Amino acid sequence: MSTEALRPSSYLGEGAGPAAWLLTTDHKRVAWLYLMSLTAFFFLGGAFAVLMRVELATPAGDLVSDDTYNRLFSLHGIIMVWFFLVPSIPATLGNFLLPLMIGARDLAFPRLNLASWYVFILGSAFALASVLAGGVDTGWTFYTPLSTLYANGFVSMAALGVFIVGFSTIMTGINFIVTIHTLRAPGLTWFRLPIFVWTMYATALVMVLATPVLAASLILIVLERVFGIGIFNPALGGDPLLFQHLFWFYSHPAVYIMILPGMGVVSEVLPCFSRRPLFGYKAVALSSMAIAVFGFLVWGHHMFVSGQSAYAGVLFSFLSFCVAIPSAIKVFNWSLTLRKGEITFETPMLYALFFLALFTFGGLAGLFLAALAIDVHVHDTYFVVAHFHYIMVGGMVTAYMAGLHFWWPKLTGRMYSETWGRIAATVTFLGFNLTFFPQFVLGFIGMPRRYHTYPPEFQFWHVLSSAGAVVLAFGYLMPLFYLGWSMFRGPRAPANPWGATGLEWQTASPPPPHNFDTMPSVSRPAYDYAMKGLQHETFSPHKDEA
Amino acid sequence: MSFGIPFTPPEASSIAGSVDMLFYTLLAFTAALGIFLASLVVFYAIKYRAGSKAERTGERARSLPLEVAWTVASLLIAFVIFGWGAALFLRREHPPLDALEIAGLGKQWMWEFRHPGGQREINELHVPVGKTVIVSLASQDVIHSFFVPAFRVKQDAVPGRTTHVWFIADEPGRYHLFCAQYCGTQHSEMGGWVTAMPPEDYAAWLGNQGKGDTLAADGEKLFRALGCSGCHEKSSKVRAPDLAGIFGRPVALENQQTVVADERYLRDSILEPKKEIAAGYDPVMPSFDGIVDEGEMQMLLAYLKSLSPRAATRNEATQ
Amino acid sequence: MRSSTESVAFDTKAREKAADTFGMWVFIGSEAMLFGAILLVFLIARISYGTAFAAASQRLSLPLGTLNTAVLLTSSFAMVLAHTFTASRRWRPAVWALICTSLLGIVFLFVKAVEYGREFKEGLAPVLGAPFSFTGPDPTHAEFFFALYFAMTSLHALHLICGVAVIAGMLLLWPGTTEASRTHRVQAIGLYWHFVDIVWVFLFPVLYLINR
Amino acid sequence: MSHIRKLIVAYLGLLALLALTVGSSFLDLGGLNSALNLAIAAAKAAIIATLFMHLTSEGILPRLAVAATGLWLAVLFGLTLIGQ
Repeated sequence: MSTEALRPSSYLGEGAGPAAWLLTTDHKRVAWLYLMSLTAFFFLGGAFAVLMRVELATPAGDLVSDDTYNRLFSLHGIIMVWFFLVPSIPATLGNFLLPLMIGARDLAFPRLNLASWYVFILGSAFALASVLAGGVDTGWTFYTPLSTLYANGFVSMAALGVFIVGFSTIMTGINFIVTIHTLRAPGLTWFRLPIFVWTMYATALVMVLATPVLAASLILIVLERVFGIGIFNPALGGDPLLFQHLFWFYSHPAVYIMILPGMGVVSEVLPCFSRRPLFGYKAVALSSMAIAVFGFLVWGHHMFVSGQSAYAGVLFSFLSFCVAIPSAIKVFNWSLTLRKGEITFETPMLYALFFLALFTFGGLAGLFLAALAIDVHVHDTYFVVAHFHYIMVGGMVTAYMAGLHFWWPKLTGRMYSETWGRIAATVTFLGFNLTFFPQFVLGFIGMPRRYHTYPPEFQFWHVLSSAGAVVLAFGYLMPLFYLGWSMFRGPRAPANPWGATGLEWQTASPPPPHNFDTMPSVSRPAYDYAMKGLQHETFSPHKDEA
Repeated sequence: MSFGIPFTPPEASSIAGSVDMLFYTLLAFTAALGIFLASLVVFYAIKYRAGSKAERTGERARSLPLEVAWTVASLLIAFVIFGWGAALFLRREHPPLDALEIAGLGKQWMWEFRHPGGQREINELHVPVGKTVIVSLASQDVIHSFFVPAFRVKQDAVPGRTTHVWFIADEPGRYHLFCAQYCGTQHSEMGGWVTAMPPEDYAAWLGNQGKGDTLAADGEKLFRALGCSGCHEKSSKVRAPDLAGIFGRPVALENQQTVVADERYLRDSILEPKKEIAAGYDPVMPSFDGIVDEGEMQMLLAYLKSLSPRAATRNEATQ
Repeated sequence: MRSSTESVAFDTKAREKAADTFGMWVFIGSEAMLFGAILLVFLIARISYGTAFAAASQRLSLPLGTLNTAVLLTSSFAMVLAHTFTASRRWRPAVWALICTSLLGIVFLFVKAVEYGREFKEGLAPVLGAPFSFTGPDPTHAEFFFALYFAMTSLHALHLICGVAVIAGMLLLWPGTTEASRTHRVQAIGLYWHFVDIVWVFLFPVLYLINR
Repeated sequence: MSHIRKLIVAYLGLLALLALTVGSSFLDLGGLNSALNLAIAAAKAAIIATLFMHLTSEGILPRLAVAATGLWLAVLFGLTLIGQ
């Protein structure tokens, strides 16, 4: 269908100029708008993290003051969670791929999609303004009454920024849910959908139903700070723990907003480079939905030592163990997908395998935290920090990198340097483990989190972690350069460089403005790699350059 | 062997060993599972690399028995870990009888402790080895968290309520005391040391702290100074409930309900007297919200508890 | 063929309409979670401080509250008439029904403003630094009630203001729009309007009718 | 026209329920007052949703959205109240 000679005009070629980009309703261009903004936030949040790690190389607080340190970790959390992790895969790869994967011309509400980016930018403006004005020192969790009565940073401004960004999340969620329900190509039944689409659906569900609760609690915080009404203030009859309930009702499911899309990416990449159908497709699809639903039942495990009733603690612990099951199912299925495959190790596959390792490791650490008696000891320590980063950075960001490399030819129509890609993936993996593995030990031996200074006997592990952070920073900076370079100088990519199944690979790279020259219809299951009749265009950069 | 690098926290309380037992068991299990999965993936990755001569016939993309098997196995293992962890956790609810009760108050950014004899310390806590110590926690401002890694205990101190944590130190020594819940600028400075000492040394230490009044005695003084005694004494003209033996006793309320007069009830009755009115009394008591701070609240509670000698050592609501 | 639909994504009008309706319902679900969370806060406070809340609730104006509920129910009725008329392409009555809807919305906001004014004057508004004076058994928690009352009703009023603004905008653009897009928009704003009405249907008994 | 008649009946029903809920609040039914008020509010919401918002006649999707929201609200209320 799409031969090199008859390359159709691509979405990238349609109108250059800022207006053509800033007023676009093409989901592929909106994805780029998000990609640019999120990359900026990722490196901003990363810079805060590196500063923190440098400070922690010595026990004394000698690089920055305690106030500055508190602002660094608060802003690192706020920016990474709401301005990078939550939108990351959905707003970039999801936006770009969802219509392509289901054979649609665009999302159901293209203008809403563009509007969501502007709302995102508005929210970022508030967040950045609060950074420039002097920052926030509440931690990303905004716990009351610290955030309402005692914190002296620009809490309201930052909370408002998060509140507004929440709307952009909800808009994206609505758009995805409606699109998946109403715009699937003829023959594309639910159980023929790629897992990436399933995870987008599960993510969107959480976005739509959890984010408003965060919005409500942030409204109440701002009202309390500005108007002095005392909903969380014990002196006025309020309850500080109520805030924690509302906050975690959102924020625990929010970690599934962050990890589910990563699981979706890996479910695409592993079958492709193993040349095998995904093992246990239905189990993986349904476990995504199970995670989305059960994810809402476990928020109380953040409050085991908060003073909530012990029996609520037992219940929440029980439910937390239940939510571990669907994740375990996924890991087993991913591992078995490799069996009897024809495995190759391109960059996306390396990242996907690293994801598998890090996610499994982080998930197993979660068992310690769900077990009540152990959680009492490691709660609010570096153990939690390590667990969270294994899932969020080791899992989610690694999957994001896998997806970015996997679909980069589709996004740009260019190939990146495979050598540099593999080097960066390996450096990231090593740097990551060096940074965060020592934090498990630190947590176990009793190092509380959010500490500006610490007892000297903990220093050994802190030094390892800080050294790792520097390596990790290089691992993340490398793609910025070689991917950036490939955008303009990389060899042209064919429509399907990896020989992958999936509708997105059946249109040109980059795709034409409305995605498909002829609207596709589907008659086969997803990951139909066993079928040898598939039209593969094997890619060899050297042939193409010549 | 460890070159001064710590790999494990000291085990210095009666529960530390059992918590560590669960921890190391779980560690062994997760390490085994992790290594198994990693080896499996590496094995597949090598065996089925593109171009290898491995046998690839008979491939299947799903197996219902396998899915069911590992789902059920995961569930069973999860339930075992859950049950074990929960059983240890629930011991927090039931401190042994005959405990030494120390009042702990968190404020930005220090821990203040008062021993039953009135001895006061800041960021230091001396406790006897081998005796149950209950620290009743309150907070003056934001949420803090009492954390002694060597004892494997942690409990948030939440403004507006009293929480409890108990432990039995079983190894003399000096152990870190931290605030684990982020509480503002000097969060990382908020903490100090718990010193566990043999009972005789503890008694000697208490003796050297100078003779302050006991916490209950301070509470009694406050009880008079605030004018509480004006109404609550038997000779008073105003009809107010008699508080002798009140702690731990059921109280009939005007709305036909009955509550046990625990710390929560006493605290609320002082700060929000109109909330739960004892049956048969007029709601005439003024609120002491804003008049009594958290430290004074602890004194008053200690005094009121001392009026019920039998119940005072029993801790009915460790949450 | 594509011109019959608003968005490039759809090829038939029927599918697009179904998608629009569904999208609106998902949005309503999201909004319901927002109000639900705040109602939960209220519920927990109400359980803890029942007497104070009942006493504070007595100070709200039941006649004005009842009137406003009736006004909002009537506006919903007008809205559904507008929807019925657009569906049968009777444009003139549809416009009148829409005008009625938004005017009733404005009446509601006006009555609400009168209530707010009354409460400010009586010192029942613990917001914007206004003095709070309440002579009852438990003024602290009565203040808590009023704080929640103002938070909830003003959030609801904000939603209503958005609704009125959207209807007004739609009426301004009315002459230049295609019949298909009119049906679309009346349908969408209708769903939103009814939802805001439903929120009030719950707020009214929860706030005004505690143990009268 | 019968459609409009149905709407008018629904509207009058809503006003009647309003009168009922206000009226009942003057009777002392103990704890039943709140329950009755909430039941009436739910009835009103049901009338608005089915007859004004066509919840039941627009296919399965709107009902799916409402069911999901109901489930999640139940989780939010249920588990938070347990934790109290």
